[in-house]
Amino acid sequence: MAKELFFIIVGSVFVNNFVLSRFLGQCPFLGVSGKTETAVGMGMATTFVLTMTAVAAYFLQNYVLAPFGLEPFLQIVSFILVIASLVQLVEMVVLKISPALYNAFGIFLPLITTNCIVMGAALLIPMNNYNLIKSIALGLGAGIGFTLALALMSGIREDLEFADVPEALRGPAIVFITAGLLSMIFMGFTGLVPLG
Amino acid sequence: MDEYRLITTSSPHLHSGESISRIMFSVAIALLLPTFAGIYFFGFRALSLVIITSLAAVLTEAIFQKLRNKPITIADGSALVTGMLLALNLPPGLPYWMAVVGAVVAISLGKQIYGGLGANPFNPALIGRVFLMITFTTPMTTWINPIDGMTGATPLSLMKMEGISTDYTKLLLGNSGGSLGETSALLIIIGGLYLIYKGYVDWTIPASYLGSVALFVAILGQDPVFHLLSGGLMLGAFFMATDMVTTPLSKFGKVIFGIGAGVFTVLIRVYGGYPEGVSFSILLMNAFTPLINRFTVPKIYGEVKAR
Amino acid sequence: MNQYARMIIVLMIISIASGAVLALSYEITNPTIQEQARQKLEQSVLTVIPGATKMEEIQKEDMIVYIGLDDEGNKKGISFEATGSGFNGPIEIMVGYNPIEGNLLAIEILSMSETPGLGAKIKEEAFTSQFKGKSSEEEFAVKEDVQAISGATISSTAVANAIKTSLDKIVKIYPVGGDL
Amino acid sequence: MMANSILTSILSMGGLGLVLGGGLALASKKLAVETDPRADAIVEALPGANCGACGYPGCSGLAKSITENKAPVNACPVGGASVAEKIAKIMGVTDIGSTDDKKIARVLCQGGKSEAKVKSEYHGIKTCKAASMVNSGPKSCSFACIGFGDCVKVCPVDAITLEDNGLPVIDEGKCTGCGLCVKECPKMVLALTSNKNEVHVRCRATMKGKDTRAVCNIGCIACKLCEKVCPFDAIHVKNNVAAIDYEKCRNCMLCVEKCPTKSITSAFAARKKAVIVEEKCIGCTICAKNCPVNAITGELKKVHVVNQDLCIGCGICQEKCRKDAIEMVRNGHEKLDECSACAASK
Amino acid sequence: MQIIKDFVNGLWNENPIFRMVIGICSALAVTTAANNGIAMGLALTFVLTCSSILVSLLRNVIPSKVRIPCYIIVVATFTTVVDLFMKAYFPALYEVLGIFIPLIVVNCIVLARAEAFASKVGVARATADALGMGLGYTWAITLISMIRELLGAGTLFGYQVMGDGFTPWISAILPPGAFIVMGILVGLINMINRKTVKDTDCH
Amino acid sequence: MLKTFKGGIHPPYNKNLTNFKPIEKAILPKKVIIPMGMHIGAPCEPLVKVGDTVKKGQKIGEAKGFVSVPAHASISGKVTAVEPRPWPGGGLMMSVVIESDGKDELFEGVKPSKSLSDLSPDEIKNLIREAGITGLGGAGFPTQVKLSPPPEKSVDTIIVNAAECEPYITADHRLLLERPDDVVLGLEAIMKATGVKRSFIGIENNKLDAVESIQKVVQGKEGIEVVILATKYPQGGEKQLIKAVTGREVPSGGLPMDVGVIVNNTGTCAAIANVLKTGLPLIERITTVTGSGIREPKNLLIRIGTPLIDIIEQCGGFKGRPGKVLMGGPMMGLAQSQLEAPAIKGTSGLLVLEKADVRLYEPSPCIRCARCVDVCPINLLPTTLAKFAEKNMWVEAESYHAMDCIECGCCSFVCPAHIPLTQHIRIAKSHIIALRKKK
Repeated sequence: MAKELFFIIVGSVFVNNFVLSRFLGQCPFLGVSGKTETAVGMGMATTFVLTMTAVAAYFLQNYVLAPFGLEPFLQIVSFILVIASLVQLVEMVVLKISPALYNAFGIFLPLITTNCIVMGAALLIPMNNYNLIKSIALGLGAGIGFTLALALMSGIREDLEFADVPEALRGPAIVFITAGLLSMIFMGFTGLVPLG
Repeated sequence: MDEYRLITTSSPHLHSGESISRIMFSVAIALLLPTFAGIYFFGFRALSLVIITSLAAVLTEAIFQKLRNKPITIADGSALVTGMLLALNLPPGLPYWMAVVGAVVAISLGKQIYGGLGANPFNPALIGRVFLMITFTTPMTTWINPIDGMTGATPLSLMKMEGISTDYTKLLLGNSGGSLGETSALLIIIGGLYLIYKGYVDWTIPASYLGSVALFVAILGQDPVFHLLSGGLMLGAFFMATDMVTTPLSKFGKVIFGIGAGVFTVLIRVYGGYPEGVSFSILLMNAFTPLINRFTVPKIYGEVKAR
Repeated sequence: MNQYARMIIVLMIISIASGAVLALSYEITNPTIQEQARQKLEQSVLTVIPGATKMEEIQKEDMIVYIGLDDEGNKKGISFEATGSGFNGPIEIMVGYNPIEGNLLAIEILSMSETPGLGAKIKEEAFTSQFKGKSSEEEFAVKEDVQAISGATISSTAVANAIKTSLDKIVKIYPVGGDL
Repeated sequence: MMANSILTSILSMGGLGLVLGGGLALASKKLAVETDPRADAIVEALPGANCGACGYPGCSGLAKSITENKAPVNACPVGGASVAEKIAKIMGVTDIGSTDDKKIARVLCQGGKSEAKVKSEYHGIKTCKAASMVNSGPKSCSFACIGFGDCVKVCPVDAITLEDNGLPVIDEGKCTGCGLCVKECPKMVLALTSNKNEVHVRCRATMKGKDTRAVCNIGCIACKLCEKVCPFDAIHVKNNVAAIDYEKCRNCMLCVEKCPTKSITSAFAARKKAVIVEEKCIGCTICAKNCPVNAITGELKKVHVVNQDLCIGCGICQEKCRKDAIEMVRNGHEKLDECSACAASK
Repeated sequence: MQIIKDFVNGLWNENPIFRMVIGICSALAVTTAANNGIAMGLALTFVLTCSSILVSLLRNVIPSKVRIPCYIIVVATFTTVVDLFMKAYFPALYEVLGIFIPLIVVNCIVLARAEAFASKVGVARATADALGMGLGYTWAITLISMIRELLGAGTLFGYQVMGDGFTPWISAILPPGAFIVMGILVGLINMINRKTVKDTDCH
Repeated sequence: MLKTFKGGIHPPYNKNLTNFKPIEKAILPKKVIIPMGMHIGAPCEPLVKVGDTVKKGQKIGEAKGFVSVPAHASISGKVTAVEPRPWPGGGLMMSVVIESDGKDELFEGVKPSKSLSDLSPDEIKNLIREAGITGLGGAGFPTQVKLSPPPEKSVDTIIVNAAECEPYITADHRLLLERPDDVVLGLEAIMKATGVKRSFIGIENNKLDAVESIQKVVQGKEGIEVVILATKYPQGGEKQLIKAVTGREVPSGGLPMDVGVIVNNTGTCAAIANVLKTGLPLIERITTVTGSGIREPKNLLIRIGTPLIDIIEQCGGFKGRPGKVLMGGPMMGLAQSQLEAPAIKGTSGLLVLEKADVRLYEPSPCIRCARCVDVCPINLLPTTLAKFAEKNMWVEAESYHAMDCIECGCCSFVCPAHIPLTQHIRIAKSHIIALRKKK
């Protein structure tokens, strides 16, 4: 079991990184990878929400949708609503309990609703028949993978501020190509752990 | 008074006389050693591969700069070094056109799109190699035995797939299967030591890289000497992990870089899908370099501890 | 109208409408979806059991076994699913087996996500056909019993191992030479 | 079966909607965050160049400060009167302060490559700031414009260009008077003055006349001719350099004519001239009496005439005329800086 | 006239993929073959158009405080419909597009158009805009997938195009290929755009 | 192990042009220009006006404020101008121009003081201030201010900076060889004025003859120790010297007195001795005139205010076409363009490089080789700072400690890309100071 959990986490951080290999969470990956501070803040906020979502998705799937046979047609709608309200809830709770924390990553929370990494992870849970612990591992792994990709990209982009990048490539283009190279590098991890 | 006009500049008014081209050509000279080994073992094909990739690299650089209306700086030798390094990382039997693709990718995607020398986040030669690796996997993993010219496996894949070890003298001298320039550990070490002696390579990276590989391999119960001498580790540790542009600035950062590269190399070699992980690990640490730089800002003279 | 009441009501109406639309479209599509899935399954079962035109699904211990029947209702062989862990994710294989003679009939890769151009070649005839006629007693060792795809040893091994593992289970249920 | 599934889904969705709606309603009541809609409106109204000339971090920073009454509605120097008016409307303020007095940056040096002597050959970072820190710059006159164009780079509206002789030229139409260039210039050869002022002393060299002459052939040599010619006591030589008292200057441009080194400049071709509206003139002679250059002649109760050659366009006559019978008319075009192609296409 | 403008807008000026660079997850993930690109594009166009129409119709009914949940429900509903129908009638395609069909629900393009455009204008304009955006998305990802398929497999829409001697560039259909092709295309389109801007420039 | 510090470089020293040449007295200048601000701090107020006659040693500029020293006439003659004049710092500086009467008459008020043993600490400090003594190393910090630390700082060590790490310059070297007694007397005066009992004289090991010379004088004197230092630039940097000699690190943004140290230059000590012995204020100093562009390199004892061109002419004039004239050494010296500017108190050397010897480089992109990082004696990241400076990122530059840069020039010296790192950092510093002032 512990091994499997390890595999799930390593798998979603390195081998099949959610951003660089599964193509989830591209918008924030492009949008908030400009500065390392914001990138890490966004990454942590997303990791938190992802873990919460994994739990919620697990319970929703196994105790509401599946037993009542609603899964095939209410899954999407219920997941997205749960994510949206969860994000809202987290925002309120964080604001209430720690304004400092809210200032640190509260601004990212509204962006997370439409981050498809959250929805993607939620959908993967029933698809892979994960139990609760594995679901949490997946959420955590996805979040860490997202944070890692974001942090690496932000470091490179901060350095690129000083570089004479061809004008046409400035902005998203160079980020895409760099992401491609990163993704290429991450392919070195293939086969590191059994997947699936 | 008017017959001459004095020159004013900001101090200092002396310079060591060091220049980028001098550094690059020194590296190129050091690279000649493993190149000779490659030519010795793999013959004319090795020589022609080196020449073709170097030419392709230099030409790509010139064309790219021409298109951007920037001064053409191929004379600084950096594209030449990239081309040579790439060639040394290729299997001797690779079709020429693939080698050219590798060189073009190395210079364009690996370097010029970031604005050229000094701005590239990743080692261009390795980008070229890894690109070829995932694009033309089969030709990139078809190795030639130096002695009989037959296809065979590298010492590392022999080890990984069949658990067969290769003896040290073979590895040291270079008459084993592998990339053009990676087989002779001895010549690579000599070239590397030359660069360290000249001060163009910081010893901390090779030391921490090789040291950590040996240590982790030993922990995992495999033969550290075999792992040090086989595969592209020596070439990587002395010539690619030490690429100034893509490695951290501070000594401490360099040590972290070396250890990180070592850990990932061992991980991929021992557990991963690929038999060799040097290129991937160095590139991965390249990606980490900006973050390492950020968190290893040296403590300055007289920095007061937090009050 | 109180604005809060309005918020609740509007949201509720939209939710209900959405629920209705979804349920309706589910009812419309569900039979087709089920049919599609069944057809696909049958298709692959019939592929791996030559001569079979119909299939029967039975549960034996913890394995689901599909029995292939010809037009006359003769049992031509059984098939089962094997799952292996490949380079990039799970590999699902449908295996056709003849318990009487104790050898494989054919295999088909149902799903996989191996590297295109490399590991993905396990799907190709050149690879799958070599399992045909292999005895359940063989070890399926890659490079010896099974020719691996060059550059994709892991994928090849994954397939071979997956088949061997499931086959060993099946052999316990249907001993070689036994009845179908 | 079918009805059943529809029913369950409707029920569950309806429930979800109820819970969500209720929750949101409750939340919006309890946790209402007051975002000031005025701030957004102000951001819309601002030019959005984020130039920072106002001293706040970007346009949104200024908007926030305005809503908090920490900044005046006319705090945006770039937007000028029209923006101030819009913001005032948003804020519900009527007193918007004086904004018609638009400021424009002026270059107060004419020591270009061909005019000012160069004392040394500077090598190094090619910015004015860097050059000014090495031996006080390469030009012999330590007040001279260095000419690497730091002001050009800093201008948020691209109003400054570097001329061939190495001096910046300001497009007065584009200049918003944000003053960033003034702050940037290490030699302080840029200054903000009102757009009403047309005459400028374009030299800041405080050396003695002969020393100035030795380093620059277009610098102020403190000869005081301008002082003597000025009918309004508006120009004085202080610290070896002429300075205009803009309170008194009437843009008559006499000093410009007189200046032997041409260090005082104005758009001389566009000098104003007084013109008497014949229908209105009652021949009161007040204008003639007040004209400092005796350019108006005419008999009592008869229409007066302005001698256009003598008139200096000071506008005193216009002010004095009780019948509003004098107009100030410009000679040339007011502006010639619009791109002719653009003008043609309009 | 306005309607045509709205329609064309999404095709080029504000092309969601190449110009605004939003909703690119699926543009990267499913573009391994040209067929997939078209299918994904049409699926998204359907959801986008239906949601935009509905949001536009309901724009005066929905209170602003609950507008986002409402939009989400609307979008999710149409997404599920597409999901179900695809599963039923195009099972092969469905399998390839996989998780990215349900993920239309969080595709920035859909919500962004609903929030920024459809909720402010009439049905006709909303429809034109949604169609433009959807087709803009479709052609963009079809182009990407064509390039990737051609390089990576030597085929186009499944038909062999390259000669027998062609060695497929496998990396093109691997994740790195997606990013790199995307990056280069965005760069090229930037270049074209800048050139046209320069030509119309005054000086 | 020789004492030294971390980082630093080994530039070509070229000291053998002048290190064997005895100090030579310069001929009396016809005209001197005395700038009113030859020191850090507020410039002096001129006390004379055009037409006044002044005598050697007469005070002609009154110090304004605490961190300031008076200025004195260095020759006798007539004041011909009181106006801004070019000076070596660049630009114009209010100066008093004196036309010599050729008599070189001493001002009546100049008299030797009481012997050192009879002077109280405050009297010594006052003497130093009134004599207009500033640090003669180049920066020109008023010495008396240095010697008056606030009561809460307990100073326990005096260091005489005799490292003279600047290439070419040999003024201190010659001083140590020819007048070691003066150096030690000045040091003793400083020790008495501050009440410090322990002192070191730090000399680089490329001047072992100087060590020998001073060792003879120091022998038997309590509390004075000669420390031999490794030859490495910038060994004579105040912070580096303190680190090498005492092992202490001056805190960032702090002063040597924060770690209980006062550093004085060799020349300063000799100047103090001169005041005690003759009463003559600081009106002359030793300057090394050297370089490939000078016909006869010399160590000259010149009057403060002598126009640079006069000094050059006394050394045989230019050899070949002059390219650069530097006031000070090649590492930290200021490039001059107007040779009518005068020598000032901080003019330790005058280096003339022939045009052919001046190498100018076009910078190429940084390859992050980190050589600048390795040589920076402060352990800064010069390349990062330069990048920030290029992008006007002053706040970031400040957070990477730009203000701690001592502008020694090591980074620019080693940069293979020829990036003017030091200049970039200097610009960043000036911007940071401006920003700080704003706040």
